[in-house]
This record gives sequence, C-alpha cells and structure tokens, in this order.
Amino acid sequence: MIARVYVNFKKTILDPQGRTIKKTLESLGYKDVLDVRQGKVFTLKFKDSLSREQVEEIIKKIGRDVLSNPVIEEFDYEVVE
Amino acid sequence: MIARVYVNFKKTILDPQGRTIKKTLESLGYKDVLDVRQGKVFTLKFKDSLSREQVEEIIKKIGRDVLSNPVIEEFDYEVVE
Amino acid sequence: MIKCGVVIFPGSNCDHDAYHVSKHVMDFETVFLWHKDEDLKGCDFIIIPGGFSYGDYLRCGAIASFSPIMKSIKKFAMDGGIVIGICNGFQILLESSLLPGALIKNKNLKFICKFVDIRVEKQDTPFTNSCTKKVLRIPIAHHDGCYYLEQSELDELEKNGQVLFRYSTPDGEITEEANPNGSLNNIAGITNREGNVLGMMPHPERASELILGSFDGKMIFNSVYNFLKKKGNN
Amino acid sequence: MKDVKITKEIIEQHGLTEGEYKRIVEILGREPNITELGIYSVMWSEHCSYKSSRIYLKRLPTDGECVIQGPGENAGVVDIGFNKAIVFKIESHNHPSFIEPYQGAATGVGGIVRDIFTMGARPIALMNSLRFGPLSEKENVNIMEGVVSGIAGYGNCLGIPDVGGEVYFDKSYSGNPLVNAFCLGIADKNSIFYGKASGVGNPVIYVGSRTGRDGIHGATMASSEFDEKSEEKRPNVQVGDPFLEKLLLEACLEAFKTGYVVGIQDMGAAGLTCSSCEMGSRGDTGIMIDLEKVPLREEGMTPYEIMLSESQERMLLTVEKGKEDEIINIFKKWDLEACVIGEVTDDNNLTVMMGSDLVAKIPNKSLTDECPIYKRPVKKPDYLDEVSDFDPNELPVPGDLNRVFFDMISSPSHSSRRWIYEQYDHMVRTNTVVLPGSDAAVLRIKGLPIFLAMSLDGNGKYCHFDPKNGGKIAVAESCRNIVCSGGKPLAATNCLNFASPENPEVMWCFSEVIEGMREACEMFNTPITGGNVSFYNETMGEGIFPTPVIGMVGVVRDRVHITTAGFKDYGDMVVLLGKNRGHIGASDYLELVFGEKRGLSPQIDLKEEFNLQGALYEMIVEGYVKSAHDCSEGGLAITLAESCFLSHLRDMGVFIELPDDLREDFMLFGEDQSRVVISIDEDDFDRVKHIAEKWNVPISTIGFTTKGKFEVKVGNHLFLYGNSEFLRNIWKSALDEYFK
Ligand SMILES: Nc1ncnc2c1ncn2[C@@H]1O[C@H](COP(=O)(O)OP(=O)(O)O)[C@@H](O)[C@H]1O
Ligand SMILES: [Mg+2]
Repeated sequence: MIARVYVNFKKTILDPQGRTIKKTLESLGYKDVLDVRQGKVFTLKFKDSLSREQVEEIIKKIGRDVLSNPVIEEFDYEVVE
Repeated sequence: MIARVYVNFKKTILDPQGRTIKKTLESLGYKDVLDVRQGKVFTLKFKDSLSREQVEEIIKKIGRDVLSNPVIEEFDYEVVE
Repeated sequence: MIKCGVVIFPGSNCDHDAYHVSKHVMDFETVFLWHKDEDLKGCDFIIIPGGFSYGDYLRCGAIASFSPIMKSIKKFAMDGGIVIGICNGFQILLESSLLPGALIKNKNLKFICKFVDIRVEKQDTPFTNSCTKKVLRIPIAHHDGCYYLEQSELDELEKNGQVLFRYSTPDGEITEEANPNGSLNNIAGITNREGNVLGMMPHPERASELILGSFDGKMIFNSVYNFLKKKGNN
Repeated sequence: MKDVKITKEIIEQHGLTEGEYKRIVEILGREPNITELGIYSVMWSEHCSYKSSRIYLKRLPTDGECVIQGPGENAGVVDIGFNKAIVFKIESHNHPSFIEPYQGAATGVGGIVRDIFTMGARPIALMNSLRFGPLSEKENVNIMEGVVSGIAGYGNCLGIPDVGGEVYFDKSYSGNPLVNAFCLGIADKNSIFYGKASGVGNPVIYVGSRTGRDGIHGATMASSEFDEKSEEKRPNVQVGDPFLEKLLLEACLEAFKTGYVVGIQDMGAAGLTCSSCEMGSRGDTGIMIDLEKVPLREEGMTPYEIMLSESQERMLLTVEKGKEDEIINIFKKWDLEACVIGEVTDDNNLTVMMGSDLVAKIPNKSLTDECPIYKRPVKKPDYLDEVSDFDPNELPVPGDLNRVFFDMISSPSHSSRRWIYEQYDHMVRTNTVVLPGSDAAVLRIKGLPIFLAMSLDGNGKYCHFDPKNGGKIAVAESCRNIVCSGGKPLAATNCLNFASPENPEVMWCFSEVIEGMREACEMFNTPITGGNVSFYNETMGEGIFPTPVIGMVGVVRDRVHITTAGFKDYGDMVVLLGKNRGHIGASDYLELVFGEKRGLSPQIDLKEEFNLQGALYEMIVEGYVKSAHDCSEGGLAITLAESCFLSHLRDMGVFIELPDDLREDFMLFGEDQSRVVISIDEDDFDRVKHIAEKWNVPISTIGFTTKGKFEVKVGNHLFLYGNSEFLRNIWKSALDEYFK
C-alpha cells in the first residue's frame, strides 16, 4: 500500500520559503497566484499484508512523532493505492 | 481556487532524506514501512475569477519552469478546491 | 587591465570575498554587478559568488537564475566570455542550464565547512593553466554539493573532459573517503563543453592568501589572468 | 478586546504581582486597559526589566579607556584604534531552544546579529556557548542536533562566520539547554548608531517582516519556569527568515551611509513595544505610532497582539523629517517593506493609536528606567558547607589510567568539537586566521595591521561548587585563552544563566558569581560592556548550575604574535608554566571515574594568573613560543593530548616526564588553574626561563614533541601511551557517534 503524508507549517506560522516563491512568481508575471505555502510530502510504501486500518494507524503515529514537528507543523495524509 | 503541486525526485535518483527517515523509522520499530521518499508540496492559491483550465495551464508552466528542476525532479498536481 | 565583475544577488554572501581577491590580491579592475541590471559594464570575466541567493529557498540557485543579469551572462558565456560560478554560483549556473547536472543535499544531510583536497584533471584550460600543483587544498562550505547527472550524460561529460576538479586524497587518489558530499565520480567542478564556463563547489577565494592557510585557490585566478592576457584582452 | 475587564486572573496570567499592578494604576492615575496591561507585563518581565539583577549588575566594572559605549544600548562599543570600533554582545535563547531547538537557536542568532548591525556595525563573527544534558539520553541528542543545525542554518545564510564557542554536558541542563549566541561587528568609530528617538516630528519607520501572531508573550515566557503547561505555550514559536535578515542587514548598512538615520532599534523580545518605548526613553522624547499602518501578516489582529508580537526580522527607525522617502527607497531596492508608522513626540509618552482611536498612552520611563527593582532575599545554599569536607586521598587510584585517558578523549566532554563547527561556515568573509579548535579564534581586519582574538568561557560546575571562585575562573580562563593566542584581552560581554531568582539560594550564587567576575575583570582590566541575564532556567523545580558565560575580545598587535594550541615541529621542547597542585575536586576526572560531583572547585589566585598571563604574553611577543595551550577541564593529560591532536602533523606525539611529587592521577587529571603548556625551540629555554622568573611564574621542562607516539610518564612509570594518529582519530570523531 502507498500513502502520502503532507506536512505543512501551521497557518499562523511564517513560511519564508512560500513567501519568497510567491514574490518570484509575481516578478515573473504570474500575478494570478495570490499565495504560496511550501510543505513536505512523504511517500511511504507499506507491506502489502497490512490492512488499510493498520496503515492509517501507523501513519497517525509517525506523522506526529517523526515526520512533522507538532510545535510548528501540522500533517495530513491520504492512502493512494 | 487552490491547487497543490507535488515535486519529487525522479525514481532513478537516490533520495538521501527519504533514506534517512526510512532508517529512523526502522530503528523506532516501524518495520512495515518498506520505502520512504521525501518531496515538496506547494499549495497555491489562485484568483477566484480563473477557470479550472486557466489554473491548470498556469500550473503546468510554473511546475516545470519554476517549481521543479527537470534534471532531477518530476512534478504532479491536483486542483483541490 | 583585466576587468572582473562580481554579481550580487539578494543573499549572496561571498561577494565581498570574491571582490577582495579580484581587486586586492589579483589587482584586477573589479566592479559589482547588481542582479536587477543587465549591463555587464564591459567586464572580461564574471564571478558568480557563493552564498544563499534568495535564501536557497525553493532550490539552491533556482530563483537567481531568473534574474535579469543572468540573461546577459548567458549571452556573454555563449560568446565565449569567462565565467566562474563558485558554490551557490555553481548552483545558479546549473539552474540556468549553462552547465549540465544538478546539486543535491550532501550525503550526510548537513552543512560542511572544511578544507578539502581536489585533484586538477586538466591543465590546458582557462582556469587551470597556471596550477603548479596537481592537488589543490581549498575549503568547501555548503549544504547542497552532491553533484548529480544521469548516467549517459555523465559518461558524455567525462568523455568530453568537462570534469575539471575531483575530490581526492592529498596524494591525488580518488577515494570514497575523500568525497565529502557524495558527488558522482567525486566531481567538485566542471566546465561547459566549450570550456569557458566553470562551476565549482570549493571556494578558491578563501584560499588565495597565505595567511588563510592556503593560496592554492589563487592559481585558478592566475590561470584566468594568463588566459585573458594571451587572448590579448589587456 | 478593548473592553476586556481587568480581573485578578488576568493580572496573574500576565505575570504581574498585586503590588506591581497597584503601581501601574498609580503611574497612570487610572486602571490600564488590556493593551496597556500587556505592555507593562512584557516590559516589567524579568527578561526585559532585569528587575532582580539590576542591583548586582551595577557592581561590574563597565568603564575603561577603550569603552565607547557600555551596557544600556543594544550592544557595547569598544575602540580598537585606527578609527575603528568593535561592537559585540552575547544573548541567551534558552527557553525557545528547548521548545523548538532548530528555530529557537536560529532566531537566537538572528536576534543578536540585529543587535550588532543596529549599532551601525558590519557583523563579522559569531560564537556560541551551549549546554546540554548528557548525550546518553536521546532527547538531549535531538536537542543538540536541532540547536546546532539551527545556528548553522541561520548564521551560514547570513554569511557571518561562526568561529568558536564552547559546549558542556551535565544532567542539570537536561530539560534546560542553554544556547547563548555572541556576535561581533566592526564599525567606523565616528558612525555608531544608537537606539534613541530624537528630533520631535521626525518620522518613525517600520522595516522588515510583517507582524504576525508569533511569540506573543515570548518575553514573559522567558521569565517563568517550565511546567506541564508549557506545552500550551508552544503555538507561539517564532520561525526565523535568515534571508530576510540578510536583506535587512545590507539595507540598514546602506541606509546608515545616507546620514539621515537618527535612531534605530531592532524588535526583539517584546517587539514593537520594547523598541518604541526604549527609543523614546533613551532620547528623552516620546513616540507615537499608529497600528493601522503596521504591515500585518494575519487578519484581525488586535492592538494587544500587534504590540506584543515577537515576529522576527523587524526594525524601527527614526529618520530626519523629509528624508523618509530616500530611506524607504533603499529598503525597496532590497525588496523590503518599509513604511512610516508614527513620529517622535515631545511628551515622554508611548502613544499607541489604531487609526483615530487611542489604544494606549503610557509614560516611557515607567516602562524602562523606572520599572520595579527588587532586592530579592539571598541565602547561602546548605550544600556549600559540605563541599570542602571532601578528602580526595581516600579515593583509590584506578588500575589503568591509560584506560581513563582513553575514555576521556572519547567522551563528549573532551572529544573534538569538529562535529559542531564543521556545520558552521567559519571561513566566510575570509578573515578567519585561526580556525575553530584552538584556544581562541583569531580574525584579521582587512586593511588594519592588528587582529582580533575572541573566546567564550564559563564552567557551571565550578560555579556550583564555589560561585565566587567560578566567576573569577570564567573571566580568567577567557583572558588566558586570548593570551594563549597571542592577544591582549580588551573587554568582555557576559551572559548569566541561572535558575529562579525567587529562590534565595540561586540569588546568593548570582551575587557571588558577579562578585568573582568583578574582581577578575578589575585584575585583568577588562571592562564588561554589556550582556544578558537569563533567569528561570529550571524544570519542575530542578535548576541548572549557575552558569555565567564570558565572551572575551582581545587584540593581537602583530601577525607574528598569532599563536595556536597545536605543536609545530617534532623535537620541540615542551614546557609547563604554572604550578601543579593536583586539585581534583569538582573535576571531570572525579565525575568520569568515580561518578561523583563533589569537592571545592580549583581555586584561582588572580595575582598568580595575572603573572602567568603577563609572562606568557611577553614570551610570545619576544617570539619564543611555537605553541601555547592552557590547562582546563581534564587537566594536563588533556592539554598535552590536544596540542598533539591539533598539530598540522597527523602523527605529532610527545614524550613527557612529570615529577612524582603528587599522586599520579591527580598529576595527570587535576584541574589546577593558571597553567599553560608551551612548546619552544630548546635553544630558547634560558631566555624563556628568564622571563618566567621575572614574572615569578614557576616553569619546568616536561618533555619533547616526538613523531608517532603519545607517551606520558609520572616519575618512572609510563601511565599514558598510544599511537598518536590512532588516538587523534578517536578524539576527532567521538562526537559523531552520538548522531548516527
Ligand atoms: N559550540 C561550539 N561552536 C563552535 N566551536 C566550538 C564550540 N564548542 C567548542 N568549539 C571550539 O572547540 C575548541 C575547543 O573548545 P574548548 O574545549 O571549550 O576550548 P577551551 O577549553 O580552550 O576554552 C575551541 O576552538 C572552540 O572554539
Ligand atoms: Mg583553552
């Protein structure tokens, strides 16, 4: 099974990279992009023998403990296949 | 409209960050995770007046020209809302 | 007199160092070039210095490659002008497609600052004609210095003799331990096919004065000087 | 928000006492509104007001011929001649680094760098002083990894070399890591800028990052202990943007050149509040700002939030009226946001508007100079009565001292700090003449004949077991490190890291440490030009060791005086300056072998130390000294080993014969102060001896440098031995093992 975990800065936290990319797009003429936030995506491959529930359970744990920093980031996931 | 652009290393490239996380997970006892790849996700907010087609067109351009480096990366996107 | 231009991007931080060596050590006429300008002010030789242009946000060197000055530098390079990109400058040259390949994170995922040894692979180039030593001792300072290129293109690069510097032992051996960042084939610096554009991760400007522990880096600037002088540029 | 009623609970949540609240009402002649209460709470917090430490800090010598600006400004300023001045300071970022190690340490660097360039100086060097719990615990490893990469991430991006520092490990720092960042800049003596608002009617300009809800109450947080509830405080962590700071730095230095900048201050702890009231207070003026003009990152922010936000990378300037556009254009050139948000007034108030609404009006000085000041109760801790009961002679001599030595050089406390400093760009700006690893870093100043030497030092364990003596040693050792590098100590900054000031025992130690520092600074004629106090370093009632950190800066007069710790040539004579006393109390040896932290710390006699430094300096200036390295933690054994390992020759060794007038383990690992190991050409010995005798400094030849082997005898017995290159490799990579 394959899952993706998305990790982003919490909304209230400054995202300097996103801000800089937004400005770059603006200067390149892409004026229709109003906001950019940059985050990380982890693509995880699990043993096939696991059930969907098992995979989700693991993701919930490692999403918080390993892949994200709960102090400033939040995570989200989806099971892809 | 909001869209997400995913940028990942090409399959042929060794992903040192993904590999390190994989090792960490292993040492923490998560043996069911077989592979980890780390990529970037950009969340872009577009002017509401744009059509879905217009948004996709912009994304295709900036995905290739700005957000990814075709020598090592590939990109993918989805319009979220 | 040789005129050298040092480019400043927002976030460049080795600009003053490159300027210092060019002006005070090499005695070149030296000017700063601002990223928003297109005018190269009649320079014979351009240095794209190290640093963190645009904070290294997005990808190292990526945002800088879109700047107005890079348009002019591309043209200058096409016409055979001498360009050196050091560290972040190397990354910018790659992102601008003036050189092939990419630089990804060091294999240990950490920033590394230390002296390394690099072997000079070719002597008859604008950048190495005055290297009196086979192995140069020059510092590196980067987080993303692992050189990557797809195998077929890498073979091509090697075949064309575009690899100018490789990480080596002090005796010039190419070993895994001598490779600080995981670069393919221990690559530390390459040129374009025509040989007039050099990108390198080590910082020759940090090793051009005896008081800093090495002046091997100065040999690279000396080489450029000789090359340009022969070309009749002064 | 305007109508929030001020209740007892609210006052308490703001960390204000009943008495303090009463005083606010008195000053204002009315009840404060919530915004005003917030402003008072941050300005009167321990972090901003120094209310518990002020009376003690006054005792430190702050004056000297070379001092242009002492404590009270954003940083101290010292004259180095040639029309140049250096500007330097150290600051703590302990609490934020515990909550979020990477960002906490990174923003710590950002803050201290702003303090330096605010004064008109170009920052040219960073150093950092770190304390962590033992690396045997994974949590401490993670904190250290985050802190080091945070310092690297921020400093490297700015292009300011991080040239040195120190790191210690002890249980008392578990859950209380210390991160102290030092920055030094250089300026023209005649163009120093101050955080003063003058010229009534002059515009006040806001520059840099937009204001968000980050770090609201950071200052009050840094002034309270950690408890379970600190989890809740977490959302307020600030994220640094070193790129933006780099632009600010370049733009500010460019703006100063116009001559139109009247005053400037960065927004650090307590953000807009602190910068606006301090500038007004220092300038004997007032400042009026309109919050509607402040660039915001988030919608719906209240005046309270805007005033208290600690968003990073922001500055406040006052400029000559009519010249605002010229200044703003410079910031625009660097892609920075800048706008006028208010003006200088003549009423000595901090006036805060939101459009046409008045949201706060407070007399400036009541927030700054006239804040409450406490003389907290003090009490000598009971444990100090017992420390001198310790009789080291009752300890057995370990069977295998070579094993002890081996364990020492491979322990986090004594192995090479390479794992740390290789992550820092320590060569950018091409001034670093002595790279990290030696006793002090040495920097050239392009265009000047002199060099700067700098070092950070402070041993918390020594202070714990004898606070006054520990305070003296911190100053003495930092001076000694400068002298070992060929410099003369000039002036210092200090960071005082302590547990809760409300604990009388902590306060007693604080007072003693300062007393020790005072005596030492007077002896070495090194005024303190600024610094920082960090209290409340405790978790669940467990406090850290009293930990002063001294940042010493010295001048090396001539290139040929520059001296490093590594041996230079095989066959040189190895000479010990100073007296062996075999002091083992509070030593690392005692802790490593016997698992005990006990005994009085090694005593220092300041006159003896003064003579040692005088003699060594003269020997260096006369050109006799090929290497110099002082004895500190780990004693002679570690000093000798480091001088081998730091040599440019990988197989540098020594053959040493020490006298057997002391027990062998005490001789090898005793931490007696005022000792330095130098190497010289044998032919120079008589002349060196002559200088030592002149200064009344004990001197003895203890051996020779050799090729390949590390050998140390005490009496007739060879206690330490090994292949130098092998030992060196162990020492060099021991720290790496914890981070794999
Ligand atoms: N946190 C650190 N960052 C950078 N350099 C460090 C750090 N800690 C130690 N160093 C460097 O390692 C060397 C040895 O440090 P230390 O043992 O504290 O020296 P000393 O005992 O002479 O004060 C010094 O050159 C010092 O600058
Ligand atoms: Mg020392």
